[in-house]
Amino acid sequence: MAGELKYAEAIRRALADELATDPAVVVMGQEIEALGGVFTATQGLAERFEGRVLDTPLAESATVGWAIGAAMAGLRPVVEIMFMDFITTAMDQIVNGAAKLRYMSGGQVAVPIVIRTPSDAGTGHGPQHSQHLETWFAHVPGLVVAMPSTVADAYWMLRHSIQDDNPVVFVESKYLYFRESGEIGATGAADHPYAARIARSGRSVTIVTAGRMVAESLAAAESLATEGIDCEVVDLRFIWPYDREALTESVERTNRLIVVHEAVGDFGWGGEVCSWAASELFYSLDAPIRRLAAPRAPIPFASHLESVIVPDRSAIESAVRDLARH
Amino acid sequence: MAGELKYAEAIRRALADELATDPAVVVMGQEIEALGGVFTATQGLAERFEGRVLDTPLAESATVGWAIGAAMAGLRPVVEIMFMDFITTAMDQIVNGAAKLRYMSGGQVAVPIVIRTPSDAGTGHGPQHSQHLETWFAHVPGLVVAMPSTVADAYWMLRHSIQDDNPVVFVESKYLYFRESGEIGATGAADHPYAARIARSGRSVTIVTAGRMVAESLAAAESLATEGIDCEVVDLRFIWPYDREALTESVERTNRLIVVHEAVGDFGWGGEVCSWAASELFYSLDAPIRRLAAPRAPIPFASHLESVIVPDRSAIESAVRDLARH
Amino acid sequence: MTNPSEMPVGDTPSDRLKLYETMVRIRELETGIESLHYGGRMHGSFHSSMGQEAAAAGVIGCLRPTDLVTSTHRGHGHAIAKGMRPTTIIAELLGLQQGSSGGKGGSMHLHDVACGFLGENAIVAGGVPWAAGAAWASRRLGKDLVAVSFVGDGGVAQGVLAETLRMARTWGTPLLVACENNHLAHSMPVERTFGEPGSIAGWAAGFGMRAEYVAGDDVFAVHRMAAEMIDEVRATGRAAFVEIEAWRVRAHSLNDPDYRYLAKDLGKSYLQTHDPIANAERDLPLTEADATAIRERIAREIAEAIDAAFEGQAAPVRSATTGVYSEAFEQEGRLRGW
Amino acid sequence: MTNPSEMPVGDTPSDRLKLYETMVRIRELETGIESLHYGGRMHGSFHSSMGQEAAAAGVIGCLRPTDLVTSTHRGHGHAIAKGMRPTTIIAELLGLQQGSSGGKGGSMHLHDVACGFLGENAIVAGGVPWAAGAAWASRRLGKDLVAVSFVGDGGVAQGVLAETLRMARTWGTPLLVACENNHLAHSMPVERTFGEPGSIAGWAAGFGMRAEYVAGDDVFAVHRMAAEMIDEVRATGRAAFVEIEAWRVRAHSLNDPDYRYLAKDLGKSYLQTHDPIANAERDLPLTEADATAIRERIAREIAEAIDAAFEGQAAPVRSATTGVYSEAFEQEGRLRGW
Ligand SMILES: Cc1ncc(C[n+]2csc(CCOP(=O)(O)OP(=O)(O)O)c2C)c(N)n1
Ligand SMILES: Cc1ncc(C[n+]2csc(CCOP(=O)(O)OP(=O)(O)O)c2C)c(N)n1
Ligand SMILES: [Mg+2]
Ligand SMILES: [Mg+2]
Repeated sequence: MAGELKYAEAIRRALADELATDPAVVVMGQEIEALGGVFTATQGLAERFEGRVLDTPLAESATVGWAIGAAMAGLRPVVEIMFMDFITTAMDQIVNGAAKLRYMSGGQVAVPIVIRTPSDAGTGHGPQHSQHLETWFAHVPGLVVAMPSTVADAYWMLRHSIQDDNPVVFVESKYLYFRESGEIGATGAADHPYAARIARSGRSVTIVTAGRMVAESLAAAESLATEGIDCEVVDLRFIWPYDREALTESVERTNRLIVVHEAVGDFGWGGEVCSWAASELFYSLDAPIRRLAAPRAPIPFASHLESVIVPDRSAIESAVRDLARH
Repeated sequence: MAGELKYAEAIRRALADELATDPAVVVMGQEIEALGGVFTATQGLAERFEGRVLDTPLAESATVGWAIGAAMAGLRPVVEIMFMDFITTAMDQIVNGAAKLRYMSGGQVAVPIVIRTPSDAGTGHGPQHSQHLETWFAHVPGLVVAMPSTVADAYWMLRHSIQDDNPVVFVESKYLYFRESGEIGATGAADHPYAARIARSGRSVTIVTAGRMVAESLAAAESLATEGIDCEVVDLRFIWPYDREALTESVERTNRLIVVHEAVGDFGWGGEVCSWAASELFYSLDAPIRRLAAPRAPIPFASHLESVIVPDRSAIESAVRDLARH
Repeated sequence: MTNPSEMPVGDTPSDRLKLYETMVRIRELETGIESLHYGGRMHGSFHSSMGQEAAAAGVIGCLRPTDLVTSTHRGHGHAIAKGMRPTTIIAELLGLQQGSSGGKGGSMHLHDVACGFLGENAIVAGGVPWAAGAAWASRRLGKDLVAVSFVGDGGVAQGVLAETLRMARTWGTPLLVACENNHLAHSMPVERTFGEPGSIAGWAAGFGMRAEYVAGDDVFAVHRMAAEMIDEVRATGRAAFVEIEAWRVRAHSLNDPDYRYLAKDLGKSYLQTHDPIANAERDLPLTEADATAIRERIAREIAEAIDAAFEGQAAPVRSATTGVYSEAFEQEGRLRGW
Repeated sequence: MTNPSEMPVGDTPSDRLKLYETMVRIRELETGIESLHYGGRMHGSFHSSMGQEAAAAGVIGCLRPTDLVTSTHRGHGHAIAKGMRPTTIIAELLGLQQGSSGGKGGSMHLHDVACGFLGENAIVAGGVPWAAGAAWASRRLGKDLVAVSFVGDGGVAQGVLAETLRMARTWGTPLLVACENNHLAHSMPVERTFGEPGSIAGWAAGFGMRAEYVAGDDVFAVHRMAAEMIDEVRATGRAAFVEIEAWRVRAHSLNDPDYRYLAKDLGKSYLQTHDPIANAERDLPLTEADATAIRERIAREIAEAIDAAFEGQAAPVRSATTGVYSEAFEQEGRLRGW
């Protein structure tokens, strides 16, 4: 189809459109200029936007700090961290700098930066190239955490994040870069920028998820539908802020909640959603809340081991079946 | 009393006793040798254990990496990170190194290191010297996360952690260093090393907490007792692994659960405990689970603002009162 | 066209006097803060730059108001030199609404963007890439400005500093890193980590940038060196590094037991021989009467600033949980229950 | 007393032959891995060290079996040179139980502690402090060993490297950092970040340690330089740094579209003139017949190793979630429901 793009292309298109629209936007990172991004997200942009899509030395911490300074001076830098695991080398600048500067300067300083970074297992990259760490950032006051699951969201959420006056950690799905395609459509979220998306309406069980797990959940939902279990799939889109109105509305209808994510379950963001719901939606719940997420292990290299770790449609199906039976 | 020590002294005693017992133990960090630690935790140790308590340059990342290498070669390094916020500069080594090495080497490499670091607000140190980040580490497979609340635990848990064959992030309470005193006693945890401690037995409500918030919770419990609300205070001691047996036992008796911590509530470890309980103890609960924790903000400098952020006994009292009323 | 009031100080007698006055202002402010602490009227940590005033006054004295500065945990002197008002500083340290950050930041988080003081950073060396990025961005936005980033000798060990120098070399940015080698990183003697004074500059030169050493007890020497380097940085858009040697005269922070690692009167004896303020009085030269008059005027100024700060109101309690995100975002959140 | 089998190779003809054979073994292993990938029999990323074999063979050839090595994402050559068995490597890359990490690590996480290969690290420069700390600790434990840490030119920009060199200078540790300057950090030309070959060594010298440059197309030159430096490191317990220049001949990783930033035949033409293997054949000298015989023998060896690896079993599924913590800890956890 003419209008169809891959997820990676949607990211590129969003960058291009922001670069074209706002002269304050610059893109910084490793392998983004000469190579065009290891996942092609910046391919062709350096040529098209001369001097605004720039290779950095191999120095994540200075790069993020530099972007913070550039933001202070009026730019809107977008930083690419090549794999989410590498963001560990820049945590100080993100957490003690970007996240706290507005507050600790009493509002004098704003840091409108976006840190794009891909996560996901499933690509054979091994234990230091696959970790999901979005929960960390959602725990840090001052940050926004985005995690798009579709081509349209990859595009619109990135555009929105670049224009957001707050620092955004933008978690892309490397699994979906070349697997997910779709149209960008005419606009972003229906209601407000941080609104969740009802990826599938249903009456039996609410599945709350984000990123790559949305597609897995939808596939599970289709197959469960043949058994008479009618799932509602809520794509959170933003891990912080997350859309409590949408969750309330959904759970009040289905009375059953399961959260599915690829990050490790223990102390993962599912815990936040579940415990918020256990507190605020307690009387709407007919069954214990369930979480389905990665077990407590790094991501192994071998693909048959990797697939033990990452929740998939069949794991979702059996968890939901279990929950529906309650 | 003769046997009484301060919390900071208990840490020092534990270091001294491990240094005396195990020649493989070394202590590394900033200001720990010549100065004896900014919180006196290593005072006198450099003189007593020559060449084994060592000042590093101002380089947290290399220091943790160096400790990892030293552990690979047979030592048991204890690293001090002066304030927990600074641990952000060493995240790669902790998360991609210490936590993953055993797994990604197929068991060839063990990394028995302890990273001691103080957290807590309440001391006027401001937004970059007060953040609680233990949830991050609890989310990372491969790490153990300790958070002692008493003098006895500061001592026994540190000794245990140094002998633990796994990397331990050991979160000390800088608020309690010179405020909390007590005796070390003859032994550590009753049951097993990671067991929770019932700091107070009660029948109406289970308060699950750790670190500095244990004392606040106990104070709240005393005052609530006069109103006929009989709180059980469970001191988790370890954020990971946390003692699910003790929680089950307690909540099955009280049927009411509140988690209290000083870390930011959103995506904090309370979410894990609550959502685990909402899933596993659902039918034992007579009321929605509550969390009481810091709001979504950095720690401000001014003490009257700081005290808005940190939960205190009166906040705990009203939250528990509310819960008991359900 | 540069507005005359935008001109940095040069080498005229009145310019030289201005450098002297800045140093006195810093000294008075910091001793004032100490008194407030000792009098139990202030809380929190405080890191005095006593003895190092020539670095702040000398380097920042070369800057235009539009130029930018980032600082460290020991940044009151830099703030003053860049034009921050003493009252605002004191009010911040008192946790008042009138403080530069409304009481949220405290002593290690002074910011005054209006006068180009981008701010302190309590994370050692963490502010260096901010300055680099801000200078680079400003240049792209057509502003002819430079940035100075202060860092301590201890901070030179931090990886982010090396990364920033590398990136500055690769990308180019009108940045001067001003390293105040005060012989100590808390209790760590600089010799142990870096070697003799000048070695830090030697190391920085290895990045392929101009790097100089200057003694920090002579504000005019510091000023001359910095002026020349800043001119070059401004003209070429390329980064440079200056190591300024001094001694930390006070304990690391207010209540640090420095007797554990330092001879107690080391600081005092340094001031007797190397006090940049006394040296400037000699070199200007100033008569004792003139010097006394200036010092008393500035002391009064600071005393008034302190009094004015005490007039302020406690920061409102609700400010503790607001201003974390942009106003629009927080409004949306209130509406939607985040 | 050093056991003769513990002696590193020296400069006898048979020693020199050994260096040559190591290079051939690395080349054969890596081209074997490429074939497996192209044949669809292997998955995951793979970073070839083709053209850089002299660094691995020359430096590690100076080491004793008890000496230690840490490596990068491009570490198959280092692993082979340190004595790791090709079968174990291939099995790891196939995700098999017999792999060095039981299939959990893959190409960027080879470890063989028994032969002193502490491991690769896929985080650029992240392994350097491991080597520094391991060498330091071993020295304290009375072992007369040294450690070598490999790092790429790109990795020199990482803060942790600078921090480690600083700490090595301050604490002392018998460490040699061997920087393979292969002219590229993925697509970033070394000139842009560092300058001409030799500049990296120049920068490292600024830390106050011995730092040398050597061309990486002559394994004997690399070996002579490394042997001298390692002797000194071993004798003094002080760290040193060597920059070894070569070219990356293959794409950054197996499926990298390097034509986007590189003339397609640059690698090939480098090999025509600078191939360390061809150079060694000329310098040894070896007759063509002898060289062919050696290459064929080693090719057979590798082919057999590959066949042997394919005999292995898939890592058991339960291993995906075990071995995260110590055995005792995991047992306790199973008991108590963590
Ligand atoms: C990353 C980090 N590590 C440690 C500290 C604690 N700390 C604060 S100041 C200081 C010493 C700094 O020495 P130097 O850079 O020489 O500055 P000076 O205090 O001498 O002005 C240390 C270790 C910190 N603030 N940040
Ligand atoms: C901290 C970190 N940042 C980025 C990467 C991605 N990455 C892997 S290899 C590489 C280039 C490394 O260049 P160099 O150090 O010269 O080694 P070479 O690949 O040339 O052997 C990059 C950017 C990484 N692995 N780790
Ligand atoms: Mg200093
Ligand atoms: Mg390279």
